[in-house]
Amino acid sequence: MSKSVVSEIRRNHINELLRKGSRMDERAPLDLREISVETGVIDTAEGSARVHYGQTEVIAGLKMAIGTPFPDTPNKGVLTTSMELIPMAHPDFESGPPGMDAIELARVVDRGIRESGMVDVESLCITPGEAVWMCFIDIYAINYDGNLFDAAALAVVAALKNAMVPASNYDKGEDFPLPVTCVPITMTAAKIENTLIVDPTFDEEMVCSARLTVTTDGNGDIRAMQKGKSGAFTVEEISDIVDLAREKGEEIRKIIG
Amino acid sequence: MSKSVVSEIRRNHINELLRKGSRMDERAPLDLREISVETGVIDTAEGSARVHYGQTEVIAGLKMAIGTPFPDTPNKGVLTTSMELIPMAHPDFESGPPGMDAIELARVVDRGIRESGMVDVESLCITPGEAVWMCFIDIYAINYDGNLFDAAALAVVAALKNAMVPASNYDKGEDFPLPVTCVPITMTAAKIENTLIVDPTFDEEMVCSARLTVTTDGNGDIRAMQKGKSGAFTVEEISDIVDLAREKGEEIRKIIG
Amino acid sequence: MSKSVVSEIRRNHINELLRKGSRMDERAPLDLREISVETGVIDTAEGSARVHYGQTEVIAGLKMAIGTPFPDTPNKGVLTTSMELIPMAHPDFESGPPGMDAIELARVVDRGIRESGMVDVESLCITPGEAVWMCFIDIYAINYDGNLFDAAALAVVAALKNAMVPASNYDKGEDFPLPVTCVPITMTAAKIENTLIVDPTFDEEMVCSARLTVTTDGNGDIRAMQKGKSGAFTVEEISDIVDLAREKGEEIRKIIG
Amino acid sequence: MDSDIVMVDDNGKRLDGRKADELRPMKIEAGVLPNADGSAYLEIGKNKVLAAVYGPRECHPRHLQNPAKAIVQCKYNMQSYSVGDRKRPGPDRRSQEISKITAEALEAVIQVELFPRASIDVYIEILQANAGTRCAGLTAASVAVADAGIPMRDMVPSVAVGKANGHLLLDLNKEEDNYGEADLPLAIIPKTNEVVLLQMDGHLTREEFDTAMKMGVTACHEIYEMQKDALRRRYSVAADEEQEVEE
Amino acid sequence: MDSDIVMVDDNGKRLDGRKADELRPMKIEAGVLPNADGSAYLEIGKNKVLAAVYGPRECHPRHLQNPAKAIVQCKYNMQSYSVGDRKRPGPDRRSQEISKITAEALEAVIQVELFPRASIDVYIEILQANAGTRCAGLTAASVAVADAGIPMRDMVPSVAVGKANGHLLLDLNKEEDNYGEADLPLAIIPKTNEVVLLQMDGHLTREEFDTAMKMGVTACHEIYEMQKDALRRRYSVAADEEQEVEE
Amino acid sequence: MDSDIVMVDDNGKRLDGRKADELRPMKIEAGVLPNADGSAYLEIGKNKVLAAVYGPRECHPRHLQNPAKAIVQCKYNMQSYSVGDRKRPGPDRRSQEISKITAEALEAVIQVELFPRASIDVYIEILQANAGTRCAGLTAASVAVADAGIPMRDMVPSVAVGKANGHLLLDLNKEEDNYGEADLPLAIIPKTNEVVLLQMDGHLTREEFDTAMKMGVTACHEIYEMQKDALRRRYSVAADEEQEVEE
Repeated sequence: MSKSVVSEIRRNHINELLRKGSRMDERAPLDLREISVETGVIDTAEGSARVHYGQTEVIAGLKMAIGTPFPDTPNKGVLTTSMELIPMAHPDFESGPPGMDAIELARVVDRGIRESGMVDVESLCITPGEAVWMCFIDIYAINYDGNLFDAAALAVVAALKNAMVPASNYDKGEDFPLPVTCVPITMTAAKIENTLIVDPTFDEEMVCSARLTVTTDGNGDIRAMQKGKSGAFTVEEISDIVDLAREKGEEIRKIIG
Repeated sequence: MSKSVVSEIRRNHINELLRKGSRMDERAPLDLREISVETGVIDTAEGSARVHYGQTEVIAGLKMAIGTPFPDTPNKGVLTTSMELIPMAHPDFESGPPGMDAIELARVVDRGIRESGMVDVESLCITPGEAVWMCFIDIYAINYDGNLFDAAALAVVAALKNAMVPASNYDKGEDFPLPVTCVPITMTAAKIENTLIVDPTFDEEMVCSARLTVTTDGNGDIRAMQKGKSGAFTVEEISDIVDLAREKGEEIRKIIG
Repeated sequence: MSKSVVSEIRRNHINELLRKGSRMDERAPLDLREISVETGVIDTAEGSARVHYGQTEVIAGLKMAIGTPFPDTPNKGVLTTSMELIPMAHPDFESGPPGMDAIELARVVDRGIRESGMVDVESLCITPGEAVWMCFIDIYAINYDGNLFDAAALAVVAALKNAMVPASNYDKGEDFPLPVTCVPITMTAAKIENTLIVDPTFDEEMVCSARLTVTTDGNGDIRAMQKGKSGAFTVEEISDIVDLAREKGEEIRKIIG
Repeated sequence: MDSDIVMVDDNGKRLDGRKADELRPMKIEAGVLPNADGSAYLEIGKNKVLAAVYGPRECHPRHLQNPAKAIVQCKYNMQSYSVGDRKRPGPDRRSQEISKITAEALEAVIQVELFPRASIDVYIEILQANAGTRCAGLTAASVAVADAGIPMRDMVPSVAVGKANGHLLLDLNKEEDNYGEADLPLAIIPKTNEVVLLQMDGHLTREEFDTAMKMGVTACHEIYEMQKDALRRRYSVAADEEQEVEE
Repeated sequence: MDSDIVMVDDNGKRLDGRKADELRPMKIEAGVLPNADGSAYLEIGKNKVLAAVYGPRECHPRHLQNPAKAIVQCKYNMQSYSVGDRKRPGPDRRSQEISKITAEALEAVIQVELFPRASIDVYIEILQANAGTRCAGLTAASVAVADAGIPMRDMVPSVAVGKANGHLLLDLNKEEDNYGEADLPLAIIPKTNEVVLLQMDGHLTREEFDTAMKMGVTACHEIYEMQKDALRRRYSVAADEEQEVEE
Repeated sequence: MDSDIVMVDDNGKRLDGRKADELRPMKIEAGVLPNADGSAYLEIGKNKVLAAVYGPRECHPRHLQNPAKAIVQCKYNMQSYSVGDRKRPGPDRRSQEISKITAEALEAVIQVELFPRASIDVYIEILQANAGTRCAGLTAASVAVADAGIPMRDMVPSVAVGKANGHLLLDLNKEEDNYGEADLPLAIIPKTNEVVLLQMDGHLTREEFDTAMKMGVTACHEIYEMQKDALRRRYSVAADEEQEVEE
């Protein structure tokens, strides 16, 4: 995510278009790209989804197993979220353990899920203090053209919504749907010169000065936020982005039903 | 294994000699170098052997301990094979965790032992599902002049054949010989221009286009194979190499008794 | 510790001063810098100390937890010592796992503590073979101006002397002072040209040819030694340094009471 | 090993209804990833595999550069959720071995001498695994290299022949593989029938080996047709798109 | 979560006697480490934090150099003994994320364009932790950068606003944090009130969010005064020392 | 510690029949590895040690190069099967410390100033361990450096003096070491009696220390004779081979 440099020509072009209220892919500043969500794409996963935001593609899969709970939460299942920026997805991505960008992505997606209480972790307890369901959420960037935050978060939400707990594999009765309580949606805005845009492409991410990711729940309440890059937002801009996140959250929530 | 470059002069010399049916060390194409096998060279190991193929020298040692079996094979002992290409053995070898070459070597040697059923792993079960003998086979390249596959495989076979299970150290009765059922022998051929040779030296490995390693058992049946390098073999060449492996296997099996 | 190069001018200056019996900070060759010791500086640690040797500053902290003893010492608590040369402390220090210098420092400090029997590890046994107190001693270099050996060792000794075992956190009765039996003190001498100095600064460490660290106990007996760098000591010089270590040990033992 | 399982029934049918020398249903699509220079998606039975190629591009790290030719680097990776028990991310010894032999097999057909000092980087991601992934990965990678427009002498179809309960069976699925007695993955250059990838483990007599090789080579030719077909479809789509642009 | 714990009593006092919008006692000292180009020591409540700055200096590894400006690199590190259960040395995912956003926040005010190709390295060590360490670290680092004489547009005070048992509370301590329902760390550029660091987790309504932002921005201005005061004291000491030398 | 074990019997004999100041049986062979520039094999008691030297050769990584002299790098490694419980491959803290002090001791005698920017790489492999391996490794490495023809001011013989049940004993074996109360490994430059390696742990009075040093220095001279003898045999063999070639 850090090696590419956008040429001055492209930077100027993006800036000029935006001053006229337009973008390279002809979207308005506050339009999302076309979003597609397919669930159940991986048979070997307990839940899975492939999500496109335009040309950005991610796959999220959930694997579950029985393990011991953390000592301080003996009656709660365990959630773990990993993000892999595999070199298949972009020429800048390199093999190796997750770098700072991947770690930040995983942690922000994780916070959206965890803080909204989307997964009812208490109902994933089998025997308090001894046996609980462990949920391993793995997200792979397949093709990266910006805004992995939103695509990853949506893929995880879709995968969880359609997941089955594999109880029968462990002689724990019949499989049952993963208990989910709400549908948190994540939206990212970026600031280019003094214009706010949503759902930035790769080129727009390279050019923008600051980024703000907001996760909202079905009530429009805020569940997670993350500001990124070395630019600054005014308090008003932040307020506007929160409103946008609530609005786009409603839109997207309809897509995944 | 990858840093050295053979000079054009040496390459041409090797090629010219082979066209006349000869090699730099005066062997015929299908002759092995002088092989020596010493067993019991390491007192601290449960079994050990030092093997020379000409100037290539390896030492293999077996250590055993009691551990828990894998869940899917509760009544079988566990075999693990590691190969270390220590920088003592060749100027190209570097310190650090095993690289691709060392991993391939260990896995191919391991397959020969494992797939031939040489070690009777079921008789290494102490209490099904709870306690079995773990066999750690460690191979060190001491001096590398080509054909580590065959030297390493032979060292392991010789070490296992002469190993004692240290039962008395664990209050499990008297020590007893490691139960072995057969003697798999591994032979590697290489292709230089259109000539097949066996037991390549370092220089020959650098020059050859393709390599084929074949492990056979006492019945002449095939137990493991591994083709290497970016050249190709015809199906007939492969067939010839299999015949050679069966033939050389018989020869070598006599050496180690 | 290895990247810096002292300029020839500075090297000559140090040498010339020493020939006249003086040093850059106006000490005599066998004088220590001003030493300060503050204990209890970290509330979250079971014991802690900040030590200055002139501008060299280190902090040592002890954390304790209940764990299983090593099989060969079933009735003894466990001591572990780590040293971190964090990049905050010196421009030559880099992020990452401990390098050779940090490992040597930790091991030499550890030997002084362990071999003197300072901590009565047998009284840290709770249930033989099952539960003992684990002592994690972590030392951080905060500002490095030479002689980390002595500063680190003194910080650890001071931290241990003032530590409380957190028994009540584990329902093991009331907290009690960590049982210590003696006060080992570590002194390092260095050889510059043919002069011995004690408590070298960073510049003096860069210039010296050899280093000798000696830990003595309250009886003046020797508990640990470590010679460093590629120069040599005569047997007489070593004998002189041992005497110095016993003498300075007495001095410093008074500081920490 | 439970020898009561019947691998081939009286009608010569396998557990999934196939004949002994029959491949699982297979589909290949070329050009599926916008960022990569070439890419392919492949399904064979319940395997799902993506392959992407970047290059020829500058070789990193530099000390790997070869002044006479491009180097071919491959990363074969099983995604965490692609198997029964979650796999921890990152390379293990198995995947490193597969990466190495896959790179070697591709290098056999890529005209590496045209691109001195360059690197051709091949990434194979196993999305869903059901036995035979290394062959599926190489088959897909081969199409991805072609899709990248990198000059090749031929493509490299790959398949495994197995032995289960005494039967030689083409392209084992996972259920059969659980009863496998031998596995022989191979890959060929179809134009010459030369072998560029070959491994074996298990137990084969001399005769079984010869038969297995024949089955494998024949099946590779079938796969080769599907590879070429995928590229043809890809080119015709690309040509259509180009035409649209021109219109 | 035990909702019987009273976070704010009838007199509007919190567990430690503070008001809802009151900071914990805080002190900052600049210039505490001889080797570093700039440094600061900060205590807020029971947090103890050291920050050091080296640079602008040559950037390693070289491939990170930016020909147009200095890069700002940060390592936030919790020392092993700084928390209840000993933390293993070395970076974990949390500390890597904090390092990243801290570096970004500092870069917003450092005049990086003055030092092309250079690196400005910021090290934050948490000696003792009691909730709010990322904000304390950034506040201290900001003073350390100024102490290093590196040109900045402004300093970056930082604080977190929390929610516990339904109350919005400034600068939660660890005891309150254990009952926390939301956490909103932020950092601003005081001269413009622009926000350079912002995170949130938990549950805030739209209205609570607005209130929390206001509380945070106001408190940042208080912290800003303490930052400036620390620098003033540092400069006067430095000036005194200089005078002494001259005398 | 079981103090009933008698370390030295009434006749002054140790468990293995040695006197207090007697070395274990020792043999050294130089020039045992064809690839290395120099090598040696050493047995002392039940220790088996190989040492190899490569260099002077180009120094990697480059940032370690010293423009004024060669650097000496050492890797001391215990092979997995060399000890009672299998040792996991790879360096641990103990082996890293030994590598460091071994390199320093060798650098004391190697004429490093003759080879600016170069590296002299010393590899010590412990095939079989029975107490005293660091000294055995340094003794062997010293012969290997000489065998490589690298100019040295002298060789570096090394041995440890121990204390067990109150007795100062030269060159403890493993059985004795299990009852050890102190260990004092040292290495000297025989021509000057200067000490280039010295470590101690345990408990020694001032007087015991002096005695132990004397025992160690004396024994180093014995070992020095064996080192020289190994090189003499090596040169005579090499000379014979040369003669044969000439004939």
